[in-house]
Amino acid sequence: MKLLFDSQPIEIVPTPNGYDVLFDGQTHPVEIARLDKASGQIEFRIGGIAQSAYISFDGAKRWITLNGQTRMLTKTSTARRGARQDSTAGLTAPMPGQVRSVAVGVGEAVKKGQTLLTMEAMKMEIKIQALMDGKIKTIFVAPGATVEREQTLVEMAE
Amino acid sequence: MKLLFDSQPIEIVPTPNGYDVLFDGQTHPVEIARLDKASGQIEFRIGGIAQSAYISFDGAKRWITLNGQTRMLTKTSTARRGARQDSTAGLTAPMPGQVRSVAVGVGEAVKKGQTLLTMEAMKMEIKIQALMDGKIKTIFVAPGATVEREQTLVEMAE
Amino acid sequence: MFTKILIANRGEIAMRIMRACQELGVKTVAVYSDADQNALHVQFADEAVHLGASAPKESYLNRDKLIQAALHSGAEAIHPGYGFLSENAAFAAAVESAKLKFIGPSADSIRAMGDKAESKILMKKAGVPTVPGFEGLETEAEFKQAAQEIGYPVLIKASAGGGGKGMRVVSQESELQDALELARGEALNSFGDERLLIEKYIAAAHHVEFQVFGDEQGNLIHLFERECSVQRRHQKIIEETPSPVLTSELREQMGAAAVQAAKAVNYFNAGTIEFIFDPSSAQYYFLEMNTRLQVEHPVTELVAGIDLAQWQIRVAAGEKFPFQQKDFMQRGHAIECRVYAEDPASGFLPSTGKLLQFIEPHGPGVRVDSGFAKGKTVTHFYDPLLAKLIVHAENRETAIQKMQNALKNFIVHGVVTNVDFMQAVLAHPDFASGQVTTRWVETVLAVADLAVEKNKPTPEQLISAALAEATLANSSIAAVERRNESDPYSPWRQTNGFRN
Amino acid sequence: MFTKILIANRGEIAMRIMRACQELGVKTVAVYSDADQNALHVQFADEAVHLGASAPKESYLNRDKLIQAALHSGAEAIHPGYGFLSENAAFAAAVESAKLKFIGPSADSIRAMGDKAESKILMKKAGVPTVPGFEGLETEAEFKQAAQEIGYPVLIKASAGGGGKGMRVVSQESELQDALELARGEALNSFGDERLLIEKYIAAAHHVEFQVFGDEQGNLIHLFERECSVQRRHQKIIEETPSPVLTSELREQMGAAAVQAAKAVNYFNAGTIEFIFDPSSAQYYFLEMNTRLQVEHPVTELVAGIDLAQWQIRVAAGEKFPFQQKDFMQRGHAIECRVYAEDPASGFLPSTGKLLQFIEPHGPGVRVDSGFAKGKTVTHFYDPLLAKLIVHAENRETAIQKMQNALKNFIVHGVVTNVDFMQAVLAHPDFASGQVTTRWVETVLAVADLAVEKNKPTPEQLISAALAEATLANSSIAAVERRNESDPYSPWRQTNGFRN
Repeated sequence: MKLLFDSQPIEIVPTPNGYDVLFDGQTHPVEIARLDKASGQIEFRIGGIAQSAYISFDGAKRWITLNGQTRMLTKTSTARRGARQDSTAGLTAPMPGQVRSVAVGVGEAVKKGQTLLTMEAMKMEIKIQALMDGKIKTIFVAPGATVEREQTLVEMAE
Repeated sequence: MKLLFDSQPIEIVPTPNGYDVLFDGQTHPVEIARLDKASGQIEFRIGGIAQSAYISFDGAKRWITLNGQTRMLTKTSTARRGARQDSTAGLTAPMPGQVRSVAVGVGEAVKKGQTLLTMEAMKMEIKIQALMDGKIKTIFVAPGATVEREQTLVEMAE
Repeated sequence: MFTKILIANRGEIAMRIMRACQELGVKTVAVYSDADQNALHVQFADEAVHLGASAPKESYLNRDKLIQAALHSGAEAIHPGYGFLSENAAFAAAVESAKLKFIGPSADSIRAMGDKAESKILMKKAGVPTVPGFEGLETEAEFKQAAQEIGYPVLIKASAGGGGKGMRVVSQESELQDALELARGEALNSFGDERLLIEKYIAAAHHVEFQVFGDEQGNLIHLFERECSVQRRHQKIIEETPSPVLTSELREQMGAAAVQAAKAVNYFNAGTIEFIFDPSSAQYYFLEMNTRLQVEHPVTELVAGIDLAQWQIRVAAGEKFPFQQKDFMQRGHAIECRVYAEDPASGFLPSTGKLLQFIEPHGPGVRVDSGFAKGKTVTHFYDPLLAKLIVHAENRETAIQKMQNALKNFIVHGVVTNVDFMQAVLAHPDFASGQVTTRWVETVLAVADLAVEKNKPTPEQLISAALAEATLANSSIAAVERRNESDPYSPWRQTNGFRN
Repeated sequence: MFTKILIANRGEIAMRIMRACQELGVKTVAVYSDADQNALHVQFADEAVHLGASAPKESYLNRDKLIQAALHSGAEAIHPGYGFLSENAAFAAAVESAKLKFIGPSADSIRAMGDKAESKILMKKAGVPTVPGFEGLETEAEFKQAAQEIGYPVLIKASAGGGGKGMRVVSQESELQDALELARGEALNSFGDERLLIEKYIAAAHHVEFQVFGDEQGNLIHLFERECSVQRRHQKIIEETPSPVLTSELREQMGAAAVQAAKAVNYFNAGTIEFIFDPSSAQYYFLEMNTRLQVEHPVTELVAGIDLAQWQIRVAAGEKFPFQQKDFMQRGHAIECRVYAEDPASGFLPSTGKLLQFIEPHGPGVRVDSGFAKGKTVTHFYDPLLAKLIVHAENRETAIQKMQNALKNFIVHGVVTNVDFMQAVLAHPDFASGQVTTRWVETVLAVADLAVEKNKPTPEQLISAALAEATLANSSIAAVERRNESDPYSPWRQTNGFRN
């Protein structure tokens, strides 16, 4: 079984005692001690050392808590790699919230760093600023609008 | 839907607002406020008064906690009613445990109240005593035997 | 005692107050917005009233709806919790006008402490130390003279201000003119009021606050301090008591000043006097009063041995507070960590989503005041506080150990939390030595490093992810969870037939 | 400090000790029998060693297996918990012989306090009050004279005895001869030793015990009393501190006597001196010493403000106990309820089965020390303690309220518990007035009434059952639960294929 987590290729192969997990040219033999599907808890041993992990599934995301540290890994398929757009022209909401005010109009020329609109979420004000000098091409939202995370708010042109 | 709990006949009929529950010649209209299948919790209203019950299923048994009081009800089918044997000749284990000693032999004459054998469970000693004067007909267990709840231990004859 | 109370709040504080009510045999009425229809506090209450849309002004900030809900449900009193309308004098007055009891201080006390400039003048009169400075100045020359008198660095801030707006630190005279102009402009823009005040700037300050508590018969005492210097964006993250920077002499002085301050506004019920404490000079200055129960009240409860939420209700019901100052002493050490749904590595940006996992730590000396549970959703409408984790131990060192272990056992999936960040704070030598000031998180703690450290997954994390894929993925977990979900409005009827 | 400890116990006390270890940064080794392979303490530990069959003598009472497990796993010390081998001097000695540390007192201290008659003589010598009486008598005439001297009623009991065997209450001289004969016969049968002792019979006694704690350098103090008079079959059900029957003078006297008693056997680590207290005369008498941590230690922890389990480990590791008697005071009131799997309506018969529901109460001042969870099985092999529910509040009245509310929120299905029974005790006027003696449950509390009251289900209970049938029955609950069950030995491999 070949996997890709946060761009890290991993292979996992069943063995008589558990699994071999392969990455970075290394093979890690793993023994499973206990598996609790209800809580997503896996107890296992790597090289004789006991480990206990809690894992939750969230689409392609994996939430993992191990030794009291939590981190999120994203499972990607090789096909979809590199598809992410890194354009500075489209400005997206960094989190869900409400648009409080829009400071610019369509066609207006703006400077890099200029505040284009403000959002509010969880009692916090967030400024959406231009990532480059340019012109406002489209504004997708109006004050009071509720937006989702990564929803495009404003599009700019050079 | 007709039910029998601890020999109490009950009927439950769906209504537009919830259910009518009928017993003892009375109709109780019930509204369901919330149902949590994972925890077996039912929040409902009888005559406008809010109630919250936790219910677990255990074969024919129902464990019910309501207002902090827990009780067990047994669901019976009309067919099986009255089938319970109330003989004083068969002596059963009141709980699971281990037989510690057997004080009588087959054929022996015993008096009502005489200790026939002792059991042990959870650090406690339990005496199994004759419920009538009579003779020991069969002894089903030996010292050291593990027995289940309601397993027959000794049978007597008059 | 009341027979029924409405709790005009949500989340952990609503739960906290309802538990106190349960123990007092008082029925509870919860209120909720659209977003909270499935929330824990709604399920816990004896009854619940829907207020309206998710936006606070349609629900938890809507005075009329709250008072109507109380009257309609037959509640005799309203507990405001903290935040929302808890420090709104007009709300307190409206509650009393509706012949309901407001569980808190009088509307007059709230009003007196509500305005920063006014309350500062009031405190000066009452002999409570305030930050050296001047109000009511106008010309640049006046400010220049005042600054010289106070000594640089000075702080210029808007009289009507709050939230850091119209605030400028001035380190030398040459910067003063520009600073005044900028501050005036911001003050006018933000508050429609260009008045400024000038005061001494305390660079490395601690936030030390004192709990006060009094009844309506005039008995008021303090319940010692809380050290709340671990902050980000002026919001507290970790609080503790006793403060590692106070001597017992200072504690006594500041406690007396807190009582004096509260008595100056005829205060009753629970309140907090916040001080700025300058460790270099051992000087303390009144900052403001919070006229309600604080988020961090549990550390005081544990170290002073009192149930503040219960006593709030008792004294509001007219009971006398039976204790004197001498009845209290601090025992052991308590720390609170606020578990927020936010990402420290991305500038503490709030994180929202469904809680896929929510396992609270347990054990002697560990208390969790939580407003969430597995399966609940964290929305962007309200503040990001998921739960408060509070520990109590014999001394500061063992309390830190206990907190570190408890944080390790607090497992939240589905939203990013600050749990690992708080571990980094607790493990820092500055925290161990009690030297954390209010600007420490921003200036000292290497948040950036935390982010970098997380970039590369550890081998164990990768292995766990791979094992999960092999053993848990595509298994019954997802399906089971969907089936276990309860729908509060149209439950079983669509899916279950009857067997006759 | 140790790096790894083996916990030679199970259930809640194993969990309690392992939590203490976690906070101290000490690794834990659990041990388990067949019946406990899936138990909570096995899952919680860093590693776990299987001992053998379910019968205690094959597992938790098997000295050799325990010591081997410790040596094999690299543990440096063994914590015995309570019960099992905790008061076995030979085990303590064997542990030390294996170059492991026994976390408890010395084998000599255990031995000295292990024999009832011998320890009574020892205590008399040390000047600790014991129940007036005589040992070593033989003829009926001697007993008759002794009884006259003591005054009727008197108690005759087996010197080697325990558990009520060979014990007879004699109210007048005419009954003495028969009683002696019967007691001698029982003593001989039960212990192979017909020696009897005679002492004053205290009819309405309280069980009041004192916690002592000391380090191996000779510093030993007491940590006040626990009132443990609510008992059934000589087993404690509800404990509290402070005792409602002690004055502060008595507390000081008895505390000093407890320290004296412990010092007479060069005691260190945690121990308890049990006293019989006669409220009619305000006299107290040494009953016995428990040379280990008690089940009811949490109430002391809460009211004295100390973590006894942690300190047990610390002093065993050689640390000095840094506190003096004057450092401690009692603050507030704590009550413990032992949640047993037993049916009070059927003479407290143990109840076994799978826990279909197990919801612990939460909230400020509520502590649950639990050894079980939903889905776990209660077997007949070990004692029926499921969990201890402990509350701490400002005074006895609020502590009772808090406990009543917490019990209401403790939901256990699958086995019958004594939760409702304890509610009846807490609600009884005798409990409120602190007049419960050790024989109160058997003689005063109308257990029969409790049973009768339960015979007829309430309308609400019947309605709940009917609703459950209509909404929950035949639903996914049963199926889901089966699927969620984890099998620790052959987990996913039979059922899950691989997707490549």
